[in-house]
Amino acid sequence: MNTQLEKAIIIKNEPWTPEYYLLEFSAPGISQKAAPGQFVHVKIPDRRDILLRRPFSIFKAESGTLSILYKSVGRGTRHMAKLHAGQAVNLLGPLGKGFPIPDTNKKTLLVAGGYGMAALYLTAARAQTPGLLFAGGAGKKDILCAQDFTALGWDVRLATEDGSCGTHGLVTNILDAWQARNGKSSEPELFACGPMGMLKAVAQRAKEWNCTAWISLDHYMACGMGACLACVQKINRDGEERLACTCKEGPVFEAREIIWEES
Amino acid sequence: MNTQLEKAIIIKNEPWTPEYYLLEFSAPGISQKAAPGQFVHVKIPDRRDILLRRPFSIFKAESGTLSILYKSVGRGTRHMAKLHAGQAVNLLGPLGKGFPIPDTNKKTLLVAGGYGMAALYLTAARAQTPGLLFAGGAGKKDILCAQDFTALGWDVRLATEDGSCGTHGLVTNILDAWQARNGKSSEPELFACGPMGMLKAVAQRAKEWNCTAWISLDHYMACGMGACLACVQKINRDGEERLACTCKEGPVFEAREIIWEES
Amino acid sequence: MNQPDLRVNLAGIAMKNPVTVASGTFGYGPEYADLIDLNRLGAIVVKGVSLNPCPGNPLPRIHETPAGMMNAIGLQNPGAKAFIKTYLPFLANYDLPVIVNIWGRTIEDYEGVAELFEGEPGVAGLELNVSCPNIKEGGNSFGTHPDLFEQVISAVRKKTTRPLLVKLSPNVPDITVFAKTAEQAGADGLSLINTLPAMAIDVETRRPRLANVVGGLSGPAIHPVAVKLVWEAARAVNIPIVGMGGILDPEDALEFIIAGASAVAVGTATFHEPTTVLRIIEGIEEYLLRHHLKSIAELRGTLKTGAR
Amino acid sequence: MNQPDLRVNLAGIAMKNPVTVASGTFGYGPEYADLIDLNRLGAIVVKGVSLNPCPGNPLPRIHETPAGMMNAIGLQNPGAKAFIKTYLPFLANYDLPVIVNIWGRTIEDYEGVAELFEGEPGVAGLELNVSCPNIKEGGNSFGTHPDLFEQVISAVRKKTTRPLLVKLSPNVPDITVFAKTAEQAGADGLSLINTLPAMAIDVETRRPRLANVVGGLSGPAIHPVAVKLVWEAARAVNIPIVGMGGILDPEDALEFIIAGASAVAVGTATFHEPTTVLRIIEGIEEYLLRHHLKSIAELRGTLKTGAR
Ligand SMILES: Cc1cc2nc3c(=O)[nH]c(=O)nc-3n(C[C@H](O)[C@H](O)[C@H](O)COP(=O)(O)OP(=O)(O)OC[C@H]3O[C@@H](n4cnc5c(N)ncnc54)[C@H](O)[C@@H]3O)c2cc1C
Ligand SMILES: Cc1cc2nc3c(=O)[nH]c(=O)nc-3n(C[C@H](O)[C@H](O)[C@H](O)COP(=O)(O)OP(=O)(O)OC[C@H]3O[C@@H](n4cnc5c(N)ncnc54)[C@H](O)[C@@H]3O)c2cc1C
Ligand SMILES: Cc1cc2nc3c(=O)[nH]c(=O)nc-3n(C[C@H](O)[C@H](O)[C@H](O)COP(=O)(O)O)c2cc1C
Ligand SMILES: Cc1cc2nc3c(=O)[nH]c(=O)nc-3n(C[C@H](O)[C@H](O)[C@H](O)COP(=O)(O)O)c2cc1C
Ligand code: FES
Ligand code: FES
Repeated sequence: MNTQLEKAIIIKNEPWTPEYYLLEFSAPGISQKAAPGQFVHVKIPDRRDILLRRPFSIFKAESGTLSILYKSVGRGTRHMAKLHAGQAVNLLGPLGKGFPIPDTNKKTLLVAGGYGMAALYLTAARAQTPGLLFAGGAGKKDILCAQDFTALGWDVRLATEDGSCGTHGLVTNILDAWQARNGKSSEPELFACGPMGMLKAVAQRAKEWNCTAWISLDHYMACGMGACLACVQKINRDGEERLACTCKEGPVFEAREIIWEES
Repeated sequence: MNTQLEKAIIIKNEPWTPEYYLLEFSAPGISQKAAPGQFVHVKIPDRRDILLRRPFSIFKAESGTLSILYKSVGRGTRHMAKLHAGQAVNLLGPLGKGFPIPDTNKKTLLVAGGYGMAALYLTAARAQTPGLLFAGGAGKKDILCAQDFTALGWDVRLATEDGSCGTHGLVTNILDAWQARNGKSSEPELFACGPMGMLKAVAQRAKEWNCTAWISLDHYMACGMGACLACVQKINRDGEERLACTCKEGPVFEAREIIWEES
Repeated sequence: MNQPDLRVNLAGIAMKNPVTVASGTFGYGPEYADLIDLNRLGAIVVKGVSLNPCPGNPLPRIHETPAGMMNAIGLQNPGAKAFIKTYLPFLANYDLPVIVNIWGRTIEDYEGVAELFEGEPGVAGLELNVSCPNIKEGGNSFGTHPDLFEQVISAVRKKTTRPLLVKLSPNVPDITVFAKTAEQAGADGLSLINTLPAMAIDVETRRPRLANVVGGLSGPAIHPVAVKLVWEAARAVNIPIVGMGGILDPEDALEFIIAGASAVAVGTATFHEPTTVLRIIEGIEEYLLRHHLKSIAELRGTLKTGAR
Repeated sequence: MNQPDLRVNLAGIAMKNPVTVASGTFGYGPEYADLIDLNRLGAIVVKGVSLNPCPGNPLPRIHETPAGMMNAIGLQNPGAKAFIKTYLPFLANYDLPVIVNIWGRTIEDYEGVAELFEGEPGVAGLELNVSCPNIKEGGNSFGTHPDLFEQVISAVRKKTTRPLLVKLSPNVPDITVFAKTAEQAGADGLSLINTLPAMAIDVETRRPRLANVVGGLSGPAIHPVAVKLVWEAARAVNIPIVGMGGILDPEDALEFIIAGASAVAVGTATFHEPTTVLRIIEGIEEYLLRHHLKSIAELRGTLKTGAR
């Protein structure tokens, strides 16, 4: 395993969209090892009352620099938004089993919601051939980094629930539309990260279309190392039903393996 | 009562001596009301795990600016040392009953150790006629602001235990020396703030010399408002023995009133 | 939209909102009166009062802990008579129900202090602090021994016609036993929780941080413990509950109400920020508005524990 | 100066230093082995193991609180046989005493799992987690009912020759009763404390933060509670104690030792900073050096409670 603890130095911490921040670190160790879909576990500096680390998908990782896109939603991320360049932040990573390398015999379809676009960026950046990104959200503000995918030569299709950007509707609508038109000509391979409802919908599509879908799950985590069992997901792998640690065996699972809870 | 809560803005927070920091606030409300020997109760910003405020003597207070001299000794003051100009800090103050106006018929003698020099500065600054300051400490680094008193025209006498500054020895030695030489010609009035041992020694002198000594006590505090009873001192006032809140009826008491604990 | 109805009838005590202060953290009234308009509080619970004056413990009496503090004030107070003379007239100037926290070291002590307040119209209710050791019974705490607990409540009940709140100790394996016993013994309401027994050591001197060695832990650190106990107690009895322990934000207070408390008390947070109690009142009102709830009663005890 | 002697003989378990990890916070060994040299630990206490596999509770299983966290993992584990097969061989590669934390829902469960480990040379000792409800006795917790408590310890004692540590629940009015009962029933040592029962509510959804509704509070928030209980237990018994609860800094560990613990365990802090356990070992050593103490034994139980 190549997980390490690293004292990363903040290069930049600035608003990226109205809701998300870009946090860029100098973290030569972790950035070098980072694979698509993996995450880092961030210790909130100077706040010993905030005990648990916070998990964030690795957005970019190159030449010693690591970045994440995070939304300020609670006490940990609110404190993160106050950090400034030069400060040291303790990172644990890279963690987890991320996305596999896209199968070049298939059509690579990324499906993203919320921070999912960040989580999927490295998959696109390191894919041999560009594919398509379907990204959605409530509105324009939820579309995080379409331009980064476009710059890689990817075909970016957007959908927002309020119609403020791209097609009016859910991201699965535009995915379905694509499938209806192209599904026969090329077998898709799906890579998804986003809200639970979207993930379930993507898993549903994979089943209907009889294709592979890689799903990145988001459960609450304490250790990030497979030790505390906070983050388990019921899966069926090789015919055996069991609980897998999302932090270690995930966050990415094949859709077929995942045994969804009723809710 | 004129205690208030004030959102003070940091003007300056910088090392003052090798151990002490100067923290200067824009705090028009409290600074205007501050009297010599009073203190402010500082809420540690951004650290909700540090629940209790920290009490600090008011060093200077003029034209809307309030300052304190503090030593970084524990988790609260360590965090304070990281604050920077522009940050807001919630202050509660001015608190307590400070030093009285020196009696112009007597010789005003200030006796200080540690942050006591800061606590006594306003007494000197607002006295009608300059008197003497006896200040001591373990070494030169404990002499906080002799020059501020000199600038006011005060006669400053120093003593350090390692002899690195002023007379070699305890501050009470130079006080005794003064008394031996001048005690007959003028009745002294003592004003003391410093470590417990020094305060007791000063109280002892006041008794022997049959003069008045004003002693500023330093007990642990929670509320600062006389509500929690954390900070009580046994005193005898008007023939009645009782517990007085140091934060409200003190921190300054007449030496004669104080009933010292054995220890 | 209409303002939500924040009023609460707490066991016969008419509160204009469900927010009061925890005994021992707000003095007897005058201490914070210049910083906080006392008329805005739902009620005031004063520092514990005993029949005779009590000097309390030696210093140090407090110690800070992560997200909490310990205290061993030792229930210092001027005694019931001095309290009546000095503070009740002051409190009478306000539109503010006064709940007097009382305690003793024997059952007779408790009876005596309860009786004294019978003649005082300025007293809206009594809160019985049972976290004291009974010096006659070998120092067993009234609050953790079911028999002593029952006896002291029954005894006080006979001496007072005032609404009687019993303040429960958190330090028991099953809070429902004590909650039900209190109800049966005649309590009109419950307050919980009192502080958790705790201790800290200065490792450099190897001395306890508190002169009393042991003290009571309070503050946000204990909030999740308090919520659990309030929830359990609320389901066990039919009398109203005042929830307290670690309230710092309005959400903390709302947790108690959703868990079943009729009112809440702000304690240690007042030391951190004296205006906390006002911010809690405002925060509760804002929450009710935002959730379209017409009254605080609509929120009380509405925890959903069913399948997700 | 000479290095101080950090070795501890914990009820027959030879530890190279007094620092271990708290059950459930360090997995079974491999999880942290790439980050931390396991050979440096005084011992490892593995996650609770039961006779049969246990799936644990639904998610969410954790919730963060001020200076603490709550968990309701629900004792998920692969069962004793799978543990023996998968993890004991891995742990055998290290110079590291292995203490297996065991639990059950009936006395027979406990007996069964204890017996299983009798044949395993890789097991240095057992730690009995008694904070589980006895499903046969109507769900009364083994850890808070003196009779059940005594029965389960006596039963396990008959089945094992290994050093037997009993892990006490903090949720009792008088810890010395349980400490003494454990000693009399044959425990070789005590571990304390387990988590404090707690609960938190999401006020926006009015749902419990944990699927299990109630969970256990751990972390620095509870440290002062733990120190008090360790101090009381240490004075009540003659068997060694492993102190735990909220250790984050070396000072926190030293408090336990000064209060009378022979060893300490780091729990929740490992999630915050995986290297905490190493920093605690170094900090203790540095402290002994600075205070000119030749061994950890010279520090144990040296709290000064006399007049100041
Ligand atoms: C594998 C993984 C990758 C993630 N990647 C990103 C990312 O790239 N960008 C981003 O903005 N967010 C990401 N998240 C979600 C992010 O971890 C949470 O938003 C964050 O932890 C919230 O912390 P907080 O202190 O602000 O919120 P609080 O609500 O105060 O947090 C309290 C506790 O709940 C946990 N928690 C709260 N929300 C979530 C959540 N959605 N998922 C998991 N734990 C949560 C926190 O970690 C903490 O332990 C990811 C989560 C996981 C599990
Ligand atoms: C009336 C008064 C005036 C003071 N004026 C000054 C001043 O001008 N400059 C200065 O440097 N210091 C002053 N002090 C001492 C100062 O309050 C403490 O040094 C400071 O509170 C330590 O906080 P900490 O978090 O760094 O230490 P910690 O040890 O982490 O504090 C833990 C707790 O102990 C309390 N505490 C620790 N040391 C003291 C102490 N010596 N006195 C009172 N409480 C203490 C803290 O307030 C806090 O509640 C004054 C104290 C009092 C009572
Ligand atoms: C300094 C202090 C003094 C207290 N004095 C009393 C008291 O006299 N009587 C009482 O019943 N509770 C007393 N308590 C307990 C509080 O009323 C309350 O139950 C406890 O602090 C938990 O609430 P909190 O976490 O909001 O402070 C005191 C608490 C503190 C911190
Ligand atoms: C996630 C988690 C899982 C735990 N699992 C167990 C367990 O299986 N058996 C047990 O006896 N204690 C278990 N505990 C309790 C710890 O061993 C320890 O007693 C408690 O957390 C207090 O220590 P701490 O504050 O350092 O974490 C668990 C604690 C946590 C946080
Ligand atoms: S977060 Fe601890 S096992 Fe996954
Ligand atoms: S600090 Fe609360 S009474 Fe003085």
